[in-house]
Amino acid sequence: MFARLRGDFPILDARVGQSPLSYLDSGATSQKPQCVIDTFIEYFQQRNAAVHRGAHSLAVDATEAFENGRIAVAELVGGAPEQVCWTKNATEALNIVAMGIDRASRGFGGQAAERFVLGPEDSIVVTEMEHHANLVPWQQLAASTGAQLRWLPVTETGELDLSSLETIVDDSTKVLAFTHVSNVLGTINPVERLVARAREVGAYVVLDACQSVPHMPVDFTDLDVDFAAFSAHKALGPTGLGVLWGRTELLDALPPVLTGGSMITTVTMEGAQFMPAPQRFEAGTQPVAEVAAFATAIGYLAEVGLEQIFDHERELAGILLDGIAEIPGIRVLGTAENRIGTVAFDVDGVHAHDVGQYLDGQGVAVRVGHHCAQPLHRRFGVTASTRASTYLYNNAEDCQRFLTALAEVRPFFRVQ
Amino acid sequence: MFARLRGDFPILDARVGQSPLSYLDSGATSQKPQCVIDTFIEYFQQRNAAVHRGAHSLAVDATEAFENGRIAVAELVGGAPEQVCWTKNATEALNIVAMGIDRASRGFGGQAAERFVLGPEDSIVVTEMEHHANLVPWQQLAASTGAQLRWLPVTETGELDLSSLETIVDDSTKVLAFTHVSNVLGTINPVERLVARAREVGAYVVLDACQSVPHMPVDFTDLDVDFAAFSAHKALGPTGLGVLWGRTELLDALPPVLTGGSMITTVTMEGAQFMPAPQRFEAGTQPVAEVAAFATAIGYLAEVGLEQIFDHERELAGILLDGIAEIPGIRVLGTAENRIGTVAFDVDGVHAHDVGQYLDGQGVAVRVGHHCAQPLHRRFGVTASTRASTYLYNNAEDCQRFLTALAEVRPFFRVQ
Amino acid sequence: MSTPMEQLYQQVILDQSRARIGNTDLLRDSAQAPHGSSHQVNPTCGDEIELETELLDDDHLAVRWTGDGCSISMASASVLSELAAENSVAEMLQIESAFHELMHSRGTMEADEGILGDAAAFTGVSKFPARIKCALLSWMAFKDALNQAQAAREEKHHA
Amino acid sequence: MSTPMEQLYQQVILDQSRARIGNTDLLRDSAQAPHGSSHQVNPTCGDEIELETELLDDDHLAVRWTGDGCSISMASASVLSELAAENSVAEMLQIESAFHELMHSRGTMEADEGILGDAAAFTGVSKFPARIKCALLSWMAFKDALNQAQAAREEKHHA
Ligand SMILES: Cc1ncc(COP(=O)(O)O)c(C=O)c1O
Ligand SMILES: Cc1ncc(COP(=O)(O)O)c(C=O)c1O
Repeated sequence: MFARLRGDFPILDARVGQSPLSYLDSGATSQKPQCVIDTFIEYFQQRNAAVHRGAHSLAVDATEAFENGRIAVAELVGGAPEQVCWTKNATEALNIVAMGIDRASRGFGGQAAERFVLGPEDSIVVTEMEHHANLVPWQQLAASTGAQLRWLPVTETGELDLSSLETIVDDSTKVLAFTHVSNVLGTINPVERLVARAREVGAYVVLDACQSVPHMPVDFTDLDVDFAAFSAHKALGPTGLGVLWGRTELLDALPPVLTGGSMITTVTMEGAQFMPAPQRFEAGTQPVAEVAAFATAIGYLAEVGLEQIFDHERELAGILLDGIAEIPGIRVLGTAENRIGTVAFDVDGVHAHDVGQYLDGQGVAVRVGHHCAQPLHRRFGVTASTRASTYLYNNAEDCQRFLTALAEVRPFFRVQ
Repeated sequence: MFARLRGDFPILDARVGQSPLSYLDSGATSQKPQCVIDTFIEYFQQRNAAVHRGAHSLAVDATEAFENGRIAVAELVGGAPEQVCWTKNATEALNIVAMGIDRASRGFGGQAAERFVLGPEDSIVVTEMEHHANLVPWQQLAASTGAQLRWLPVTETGELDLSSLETIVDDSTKVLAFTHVSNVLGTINPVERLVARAREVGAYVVLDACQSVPHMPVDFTDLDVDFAAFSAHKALGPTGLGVLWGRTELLDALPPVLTGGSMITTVTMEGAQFMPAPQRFEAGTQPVAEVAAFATAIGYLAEVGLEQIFDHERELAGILLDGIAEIPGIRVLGTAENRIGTVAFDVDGVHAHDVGQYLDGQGVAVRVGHHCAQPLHRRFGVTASTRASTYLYNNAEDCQRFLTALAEVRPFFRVQ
Repeated sequence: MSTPMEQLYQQVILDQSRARIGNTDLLRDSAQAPHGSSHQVNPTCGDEIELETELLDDDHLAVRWTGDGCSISMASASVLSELAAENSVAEMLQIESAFHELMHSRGTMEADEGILGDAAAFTGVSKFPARIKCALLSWMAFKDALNQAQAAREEKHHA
Repeated sequence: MSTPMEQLYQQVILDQSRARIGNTDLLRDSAQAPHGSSHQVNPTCGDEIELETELLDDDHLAVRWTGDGCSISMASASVLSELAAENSVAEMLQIESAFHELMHSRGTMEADEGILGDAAAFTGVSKFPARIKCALLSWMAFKDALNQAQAAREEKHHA
């Protein structure tokens, strides 16, 4: 099946200079199957209209496409369709939670929002492996409320160091925000253990699911998290769309951040009342075509099977790790057993930018830089790394072409 | 030319039940020419990648498409490409300004942001004809900072009542936010007069350009506003994309709202430094395909000519207004001379929902409801209205079909 | 064959939307019997209804409402009030649930006129997703208000 | 014919990226002559450079820098330092502007080796938009630091 589905992704036929393309940058953004592209065409050619606002037939069609998207997401990650709020990306979703808590702490949202109030005696806990999207918003919240920002450190093998979990997450902790899977190390974190500790101290759990939802079966209800965020573009969907998932009573109580049309019940010149979730977080015209396209992407993922995708990528991860081990002068960042097909590494004597450039010259697309995780790179003593990340459309040949090119890097730059 | 370009919009061939479609709801969202749809296809089939982060060739192509979008917008509305910040919609753009001022008022953004600090002795001025997107964020800012919210009233003819401009906008006024064109009344507001008064008292001017940019030539530099906002989807572009335009030194000083990846320079576990505009407002993965598609839309608009589009729609507005005047029992909301092709009205004895439903039955798509302007509707003593709004692809036949159907409404509902 | 417009706007609906049965001043706290009231808004169009339910005895109730809206929502409130006058509390709950089901049937269901009475005339509405909310607005208010009235009665019993 | 990789990574660049001319401790405020310093970061990869310019006399300057980055950015800082030792202030400004123009030429320009010297080896970089920033990082720092140094000299003259 995996051999066949490559044909569904037109971009994989592209050539880079003389070379065929081996796209190993799905951790940044995934490619799209033709059916997702077709949904865009169909939407704009046949049903484009503003949703939720009109009686006319196009608007009804568009609204249906839009609301069906929520159903598709709920089928993918669990929960009810009303628990699915559309955002522009995962970053906005995480900000909505952090900024909603900030607003609650400043008296917005009335009594219902009191549960979210943070102050100087409280703490927020993140981890040292967070993407900036799940770090900077919490720094801002800490700065605004006076709450203390703490973090769980990362071990040499690229796993969370939970030896001090009980002292870092303590009775002062009101929010525990962490990533399900590291976008650099590929490590899958022990959600159950962390959620259990959060429950002991009564902290809300915010899960960054950007790197898990596209690559493995995930059910937020089973994981028992309070909020979760991910982006459509990393899961075969379009750019411009993310998801904030939450427990209904929490979403309904959280003060909205962006305000405007379609999220209000009554507006006078003096003030406004807000709708319950999901609409309260969906101010203004929404990315409707993108939602329709994402629903198609979810259908595609479901047909292939997330379990199967996970196994397929594990296999590719094995090829990558075994192959890299044979090339001298490469240090892999993160060697956890429990992982996805994302492998970041440092090439002794050659800067990541130069590594990436050389690989690109051979048609191998990887990512270089800090991958929006500067503190994690600092932890490993580097400012930048090179990252190869797989997805369902990659095959052993992609890995082989990557390994062949990687072996040439140090000789090309005359390092031994 | 206008007769010919209809063929560029595939959706206009759709049928509603037995009837051909007359789409008179472009005030809510516009339809897309095939070239814009094609750009999506081309982007996802040939150059999709994360921007600004990688050395590989696809990422370079994607980045180029993304940055060329800024150039296209700057050519459309004036200013330099760096003055163009991408948002999810106009609503987010307006919120960024209001919430940035809120953050400045709470000490974020350091000395550079002091110019934005608001307090209880200050006032914010809006108008009674604002879309909720340009009203509710300012209410929230007023509630947060203690500043007073004031507004310019609307006359019976649907124009701004400027008789008390000098007392409403006074030395306490720090922000004057108003719409260039009313999305309900179609009225074009006297920007020059309002900007002049704002300059006298040293207030920042925020222009809601959602209904002007798609329909007439607009140059924000000539208009001398400080910030402006509009959405791609109302200007032949895709959903999921808006623009915040601003004066560079103001954008660089305004504290960012959403934080995360791609908008920072240095991040440690303890804190983060932000990039200058436009990146400081573009946290996380951006709507890149949408930007590429919007650049195509702007090219299309430029080719037709905004001046020509304006004249064409004025002609249609004339047909609509003259025709409605002959139908008994219809009250037009807003009869300003200086207007675009947007006409809202109340049908005596028939609720707007029923009017819209009947017109839809005849293939005429219009909008019903409060059009996200509840206070304005209250001003005219109604809770809802019916709105017909034109765009470059509409023709006299659309208007005629609308008028014929409208004349049948009161008889159908047995009102005389 | 009737047009979709005529199926939607049945004569009953046009008549009831003008009749507005039950559209009278609310009693609010001056009501004698256990009562409840509910305010519902359709955020799309700003249509609103405030509806009051009074439990006259264990089996009967009175409904009053004020509000403003389209013909579907006004007719629906009117029919609801008419039915409330003719049916027991238990029957009204049955009607409410049958009506709810009918509205979400997307035009695939035959209305049971025996249960629904005049409310069967709304069958055509279920084919118009944007209008279902209009038809349900008063019924949502009714269910909410009735819950409150029943809670008030419980309290009285226990006091 | 050389491959695009070989055009990008000229021998001069590989050599200079290892030579790192001018990469020494900064003097900071212990510098004698009018001086300025600038810290530039490439936010994409976290590469950074801190570069100091000292105006030895009206015509000559010294450049020192610390930093970490890819071979393009390190080679560029190295070549810059080498050129600074061999050229006058006016010449350096001319080189800076020629280099800036070359980098934005998208590979359509012939480098003027007479002006640019070893910096001409970066011609291939202009075909790689993602790497232009790397090549310009030290030059941005240089321009900024030189401005400061000149301002400091002005102040001294007027004091
Ligand atoms: C005048 C005006 N302002 C603001 C908006 C909000 O735009 P968007 O919904 O695209 O954010 C609209 C359109 O809905 C509008 O017409
Ligand atoms: C772990 C993780 N969190 C958050 C993000 C941010 O997602 P987005 O850029 O789509 O907002 C990403 C991807 O960039 C990620 O990998």
